[in-house]
Amino acid sequence: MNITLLILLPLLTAIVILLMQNATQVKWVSMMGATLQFVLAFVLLFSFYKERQLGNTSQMLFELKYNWFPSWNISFHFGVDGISVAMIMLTAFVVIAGVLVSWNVTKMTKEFYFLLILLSMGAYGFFISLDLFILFFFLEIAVIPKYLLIGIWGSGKKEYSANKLALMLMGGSALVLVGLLGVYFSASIHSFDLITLSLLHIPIQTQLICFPLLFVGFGVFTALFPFHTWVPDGHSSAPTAGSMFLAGISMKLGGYGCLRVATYIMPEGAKEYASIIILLSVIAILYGAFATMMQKDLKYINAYSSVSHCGFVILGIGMLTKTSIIGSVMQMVSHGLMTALFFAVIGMIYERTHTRQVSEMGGLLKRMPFISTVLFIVGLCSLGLPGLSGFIAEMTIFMGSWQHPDTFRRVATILACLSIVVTAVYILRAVTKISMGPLKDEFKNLTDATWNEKLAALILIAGILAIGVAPFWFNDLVSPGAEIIMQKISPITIGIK
Amino acid sequence: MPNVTYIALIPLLPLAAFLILGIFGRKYFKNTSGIIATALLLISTLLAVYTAYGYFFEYGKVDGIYQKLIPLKYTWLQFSEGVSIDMGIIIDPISVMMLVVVTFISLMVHIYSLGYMKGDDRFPTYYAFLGLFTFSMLGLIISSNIFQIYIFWELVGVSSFLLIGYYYDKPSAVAACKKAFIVTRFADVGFLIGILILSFYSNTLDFNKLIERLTTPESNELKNAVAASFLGISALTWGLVLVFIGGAGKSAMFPLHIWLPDAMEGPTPVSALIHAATMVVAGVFLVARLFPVFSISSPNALSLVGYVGAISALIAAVIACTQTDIKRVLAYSTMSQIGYMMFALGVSKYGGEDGLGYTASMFHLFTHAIFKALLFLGAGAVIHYIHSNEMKDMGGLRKYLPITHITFLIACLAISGVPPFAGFFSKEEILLAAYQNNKTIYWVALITSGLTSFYMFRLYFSIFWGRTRPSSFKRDCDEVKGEGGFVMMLPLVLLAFGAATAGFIPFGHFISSDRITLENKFHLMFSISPVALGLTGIIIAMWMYKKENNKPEKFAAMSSGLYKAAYHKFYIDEIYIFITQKIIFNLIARPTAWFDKNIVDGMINATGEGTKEISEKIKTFQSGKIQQYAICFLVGLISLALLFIYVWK
Amino acid sequence: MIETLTLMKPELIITFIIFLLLFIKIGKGVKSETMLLLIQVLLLLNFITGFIFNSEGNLFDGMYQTTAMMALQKNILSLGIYLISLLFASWFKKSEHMLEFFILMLSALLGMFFLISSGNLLMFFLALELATIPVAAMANFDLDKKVSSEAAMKMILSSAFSSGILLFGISLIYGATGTISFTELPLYLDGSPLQILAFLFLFTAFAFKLSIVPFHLWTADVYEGSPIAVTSFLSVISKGAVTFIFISTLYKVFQPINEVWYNMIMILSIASMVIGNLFALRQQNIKRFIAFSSIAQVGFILVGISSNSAQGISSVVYFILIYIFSNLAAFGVASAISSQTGKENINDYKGLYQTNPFLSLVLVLALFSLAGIPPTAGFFGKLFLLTAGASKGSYLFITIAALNMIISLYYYLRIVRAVFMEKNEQPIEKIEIDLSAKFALTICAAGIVLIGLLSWTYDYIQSLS
Amino acid sequence: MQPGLYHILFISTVLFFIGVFGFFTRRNLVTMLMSIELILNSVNLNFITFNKYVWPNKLDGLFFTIFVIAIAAAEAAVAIAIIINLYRTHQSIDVENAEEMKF
Repeated sequence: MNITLLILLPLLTAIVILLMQNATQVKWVSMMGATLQFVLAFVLLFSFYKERQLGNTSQMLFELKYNWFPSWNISFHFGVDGISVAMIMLTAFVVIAGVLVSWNVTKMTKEFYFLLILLSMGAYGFFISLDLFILFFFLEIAVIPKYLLIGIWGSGKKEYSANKLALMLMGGSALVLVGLLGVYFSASIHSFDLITLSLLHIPIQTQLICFPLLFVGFGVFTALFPFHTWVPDGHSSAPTAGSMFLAGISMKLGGYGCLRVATYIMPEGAKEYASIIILLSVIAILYGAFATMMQKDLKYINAYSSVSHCGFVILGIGMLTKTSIIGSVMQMVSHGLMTALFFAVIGMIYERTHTRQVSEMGGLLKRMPFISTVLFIVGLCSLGLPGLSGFIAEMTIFMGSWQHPDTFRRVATILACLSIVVTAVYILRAVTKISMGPLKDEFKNLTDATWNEKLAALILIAGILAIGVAPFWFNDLVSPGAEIIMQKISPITIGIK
Repeated sequence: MPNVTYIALIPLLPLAAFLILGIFGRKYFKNTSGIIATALLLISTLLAVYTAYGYFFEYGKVDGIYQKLIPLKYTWLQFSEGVSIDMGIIIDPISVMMLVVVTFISLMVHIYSLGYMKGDDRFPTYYAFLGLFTFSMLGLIISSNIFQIYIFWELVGVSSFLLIGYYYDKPSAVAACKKAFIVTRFADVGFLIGILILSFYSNTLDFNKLIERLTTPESNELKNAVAASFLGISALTWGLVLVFIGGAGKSAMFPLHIWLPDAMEGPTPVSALIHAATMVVAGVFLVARLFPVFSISSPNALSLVGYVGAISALIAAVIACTQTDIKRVLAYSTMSQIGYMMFALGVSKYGGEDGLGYTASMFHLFTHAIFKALLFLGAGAVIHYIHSNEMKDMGGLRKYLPITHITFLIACLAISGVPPFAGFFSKEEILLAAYQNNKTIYWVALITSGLTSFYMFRLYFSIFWGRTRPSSFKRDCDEVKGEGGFVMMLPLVLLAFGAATAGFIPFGHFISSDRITLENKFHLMFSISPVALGLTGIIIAMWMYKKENNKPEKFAAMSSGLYKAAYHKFYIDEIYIFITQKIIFNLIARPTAWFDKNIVDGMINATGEGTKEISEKIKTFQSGKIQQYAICFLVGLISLALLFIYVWK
Repeated sequence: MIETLTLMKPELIITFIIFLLLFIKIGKGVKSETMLLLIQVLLLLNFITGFIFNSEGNLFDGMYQTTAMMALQKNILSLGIYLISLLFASWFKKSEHMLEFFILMLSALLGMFFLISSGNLLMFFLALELATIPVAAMANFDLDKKVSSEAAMKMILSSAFSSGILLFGISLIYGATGTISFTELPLYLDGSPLQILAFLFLFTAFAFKLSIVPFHLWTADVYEGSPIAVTSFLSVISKGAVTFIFISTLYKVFQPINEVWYNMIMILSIASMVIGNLFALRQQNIKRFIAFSSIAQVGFILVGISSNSAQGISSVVYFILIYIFSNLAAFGVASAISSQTGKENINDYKGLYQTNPFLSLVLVLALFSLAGIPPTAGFFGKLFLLTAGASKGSYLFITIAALNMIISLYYYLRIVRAVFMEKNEQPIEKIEIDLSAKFALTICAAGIVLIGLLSWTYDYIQSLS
Repeated sequence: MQPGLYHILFISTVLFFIGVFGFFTRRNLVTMLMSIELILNSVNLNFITFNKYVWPNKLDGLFFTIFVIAIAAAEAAVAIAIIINLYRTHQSIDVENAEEMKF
């Protein structure tokens, strides 16, 4: 199949949205667009499988290359491997759910959906790019819609949060840019092409400079400690769909970049800085978890827990074993689905109770069984219950991390393991406080989820279960991609059995 | 070996019940859900019994050894070469035995709940959760892979959480379910790290391979695992100890037992199923599953199991003597009995006669499941009748609840080890095993045994004898159904039958540490002292509690310090609260949140503010005076000239 | 003779238009709408003819030279002038002295054309003065406004001062090398202190025109005080022209001492970006705001210039092209608002999107382009500048430049925030935009979106440099 | 003693700095303009001197001087016009009165 469809379809949807007259039309057009994306993602998944079954073992499938700026050696080079397919699936899931939960947006509906769809285009473009310039282009495209989504449709100190988010993410992408330029000029052939670069040997001095630039730059997107502070503010101010996109898709851009760009083309740099990465990620995991314990606002709780969960992504990459890398991809997808669902639920609750303070809620299970059940499921997923995706991802990361025999990584893994207790503590505190206990008087007349909310939640839960109950297909999907990354790393990695 | 893949249905049927009732129950099966779940479980139970029959009497035994059969195995998640989570079924004596126990007790509870939970507005949900629990527990039992067992381990944890919190509008229930989940979760991290360690050295997650590699003295895996050490203890021992911590958490061993008494907030049938008969013995089951590794390769870890079990048994028994909530008494009694099972494993050795402890532990697990479920269900009938858990509200109920009274008495006799009831046989074996291997534990066990009969009969006499208290159940005196009808009495009677007769099963024939039939030996002389001690306990309890008097108060006053400490459960809860609230919350979480808000975020904000500040400071350069502009111009020119002509050539 | 005509075609056309306007002025008054339309048509024709009959060669013993690249540069300026004539139509119509304004502006443009084509320092000086002096007069066009005359005074005095410095430098160059021809100069340059001093004098004159820190101080005041049309002319056309000649002078004439100017440019570039951004942070007046932001933009241009390669030239020209569209769009919106309401403050823009969605979108698009946000062309412009600059391999320099993009983003977002997010009790009412202005704004917006995405624009420029 | 190259260069440099100093310190706009003329004249002097003493065969300096004089006149004309207008609006030609725009 032609994977540029993944970019063209959202683009087309966005344009059509602009031409629509009223909010209802806009909603249905976006819904249709999102559904088509969803279908397209599945088509991609199945044709990917088919192609692989037919014995196509090339690294990237459905490759396409159009020259763009020939004088800079820039081209539209697209292609997907299992990792990208997984991320695309994630995006499709989150987009359709995001469109569904925003059904009640009344303020500037057209612009809202336009930005949502634009954001999805950025994400798809990012995930299928094999040219670093294009990748960077799409990375940045996805920043400003977030700023506007938060700033216009947000709540609380939205302007502050929007600014902080935009500036920190731009800061991250500035570092990425410098790193990319360093890589571009390091080799004898000046190229942004990922495949070309991965075949070249980038001088170790360049790697030592560019790897941290790229890793930290992408790391900002994925809430690398200590550059995570945009996460709580940004998520908490964003409108529901905005938070979903932010946590579900946008934070994954960073993780994907860390893996696909930084680690893949500069394995020696990755090795050199591995211990620092691990240190930072373990700090993020524990620190995020402990900070979450003290939060009172639901969105802050989820935002800080995202910091903690995204720490696992970084940890998996930092450990540099095949299993841990697979785990980190799984964690990206799993966290994407889970946190999107969590924000969706928070949005639903907020719409009804008009508060996000955990202490002000109680006993909602009685009035809103569906929403509360979803809240339970997502909470359990977050704390790593088997059968749901979070467990699979975390365990894979732990198993991968444990393959190193050295004490430092052992201790890091054990600390990371301990965080799941802390996670259990804060998740249960919040979830039980909200849905259990005596029902408060002011909540006597609340209603349960509407059709669109139910559909959104069910779609995301389906994704979570698909990975959680049957992880083997996902493992098979991602594993060849991780294998290729590892092939670059393993010749220089000593001491891993 | 015949095709036994139908075993997969045993756990899957309850899962089906969970799914059907969980998704459609509220809408379509409002009243029939109990029947559906029970029917499905009945099929499971029959299948389990059929399996047991087939395994023990037809195909299980080859060359005098019960085989470990793996009729089904799918790779679920491949981690790396050789290391993968496989979803499989293992059939060996303990798993078959457990299948029967779990399905049978679960079935009893299902039936009982038809009466007990009648009229509850979340009836379908209740049965859905029961289904989930049964599924998870059965899955745990038949796990062929250590990670598979961990998965179901977590699932039983969450089902227990859901069921404890079933009465979700009761704040105490909510607190209890959280506590249960978090404490066991904490222990599970130990389990998880243990798995990581074991899998790293054995390079497999499969039970059979793992046990084989870690018990063969000449295997490289074992050598590496023993050679690697951390803090002077070998990696293997670490791994096993950590796995045991997981088991201890689930089985409420000291000091991770604090959740169990609180877990009694759940509906009583649930307590009977989960927190008495099945889930809480998962830890014992886990140690039994890995028993060869414990006993052959790491005796140190095994003796830790023994001591932890013994301490738990004693402490729990002491506490149980002072509690007034009948379910809590039973909860502590459960903990104490599991302690028995644990130390029975701890004192056992591998193979032959030395492995008596193993057999005894499994035997006790079996009998305990029956009589403890019976006790809980009996207590449930009492609570159902009287709407209170407190002993002080009870008394003289034998007239009102005759069947309950009889069955309860049988259960009490069984747990106290009075012959010929079931508990007598299993306990006697345990004490014998302890006597042969570890005298310290033996004495502890003996004392505990006396205490057990004392607190059980204290409970019995307080409920069924003494003065009736009209104030508490005046309104119920004329209630017709009284004991809850057929559905509630049937399980009681069946279980009472089991409690009375299960001891005569020649357990060693079927279950032993090396899976070779062990001949039952009965030591009449040896069993005199425990039985005598048990009877003494009963007599003391009768003397103190049969009639209303002030002896208990006097006695309590006499041993005030010990009594107070035991009454407050030795302040272990308080210690936990201190650690969690004061240390984790106030010393870690709060500073972390503060640090994040003020230091990390502060730094980011300070960068922004600082930029603005500088911008404000330097604004005077743009003075609006054209001559100053020109001066700047010239100064810039001259400094550039100086820089590039003299400094930076 | 024919050769002269074809080679000097752009200059001749502009001269012709100037004279035509002069004659019209002398003759009977024509209605200003018709007049404006005529001028617009003429300028459009000028722009179109820029693409045809282009030839390369030298005239007057090398004093005047032209290449395809120069023709392109001139054409970019022509385009800018055309857009200006469209954008500020309503302001022109109101003004009594529209013709004079165009005569002055076209004279300045003529100066710039000669500037671009200049082949020796004399020509360069003359052209530079021709390009400067009329602008000072233009700055004073709001005759009754105090700020306007103050701006003009600041402009003329400081540019006269900088001409003095420039001339002193030229005299030193002449003294040191004995030649003022661009082709001969490189042969005599050996980096002796006197030559470096002379180069510095010359360099500061460029720096003054480009408003590079610390020679930038006049910029903000002049931009703020002048009418918006003049401000936009100054910030776009004039800056573009000087950049073009600056880069060709550096690359061709001062190539022997490139080590010196590389370091110099690096320092000044960082200074410009930092100072420009820091000042822009707290501006309230939109014109003054754009003035400081354009100082920061010049810092970026210097990054591209520092590369000293063909990529450097093309990326700078490309950036200027984009910059013209972006800046003119921003000024066009600002002028539409200020000519009707007199509001030039950023705070007045609060809630603009609710009343004037078209203007807001164009403004925001322009600002994103200036900030370098994809998919606007500014992103590509900035990125190519940085890429070109990075070829020298100075990570620190590039990192500082990249980080400065964040500060600049902050203040550009301030306006975006005002337009989209903030509430306002008295938002600017619905503004009637002149048809031609609307047309020009649409062209600008289209340019902003398309120039980047259509890569042949860049490749075309690249093929010429 | 014939005045040599360096004498004249010295004078022109002095003249240049006198002009610069005047530009920096004078308050009257017209005087400032005159200071600029001084600068330009020093430049002229430079050109002439270099032409005569250093590069007698290259007449660029001479031509340059002529053009500088012409341009100076043009510049002065525009400047004066602007100053006149400034006087109209400000009622003063003191540079310190024209500092409305700053920061």
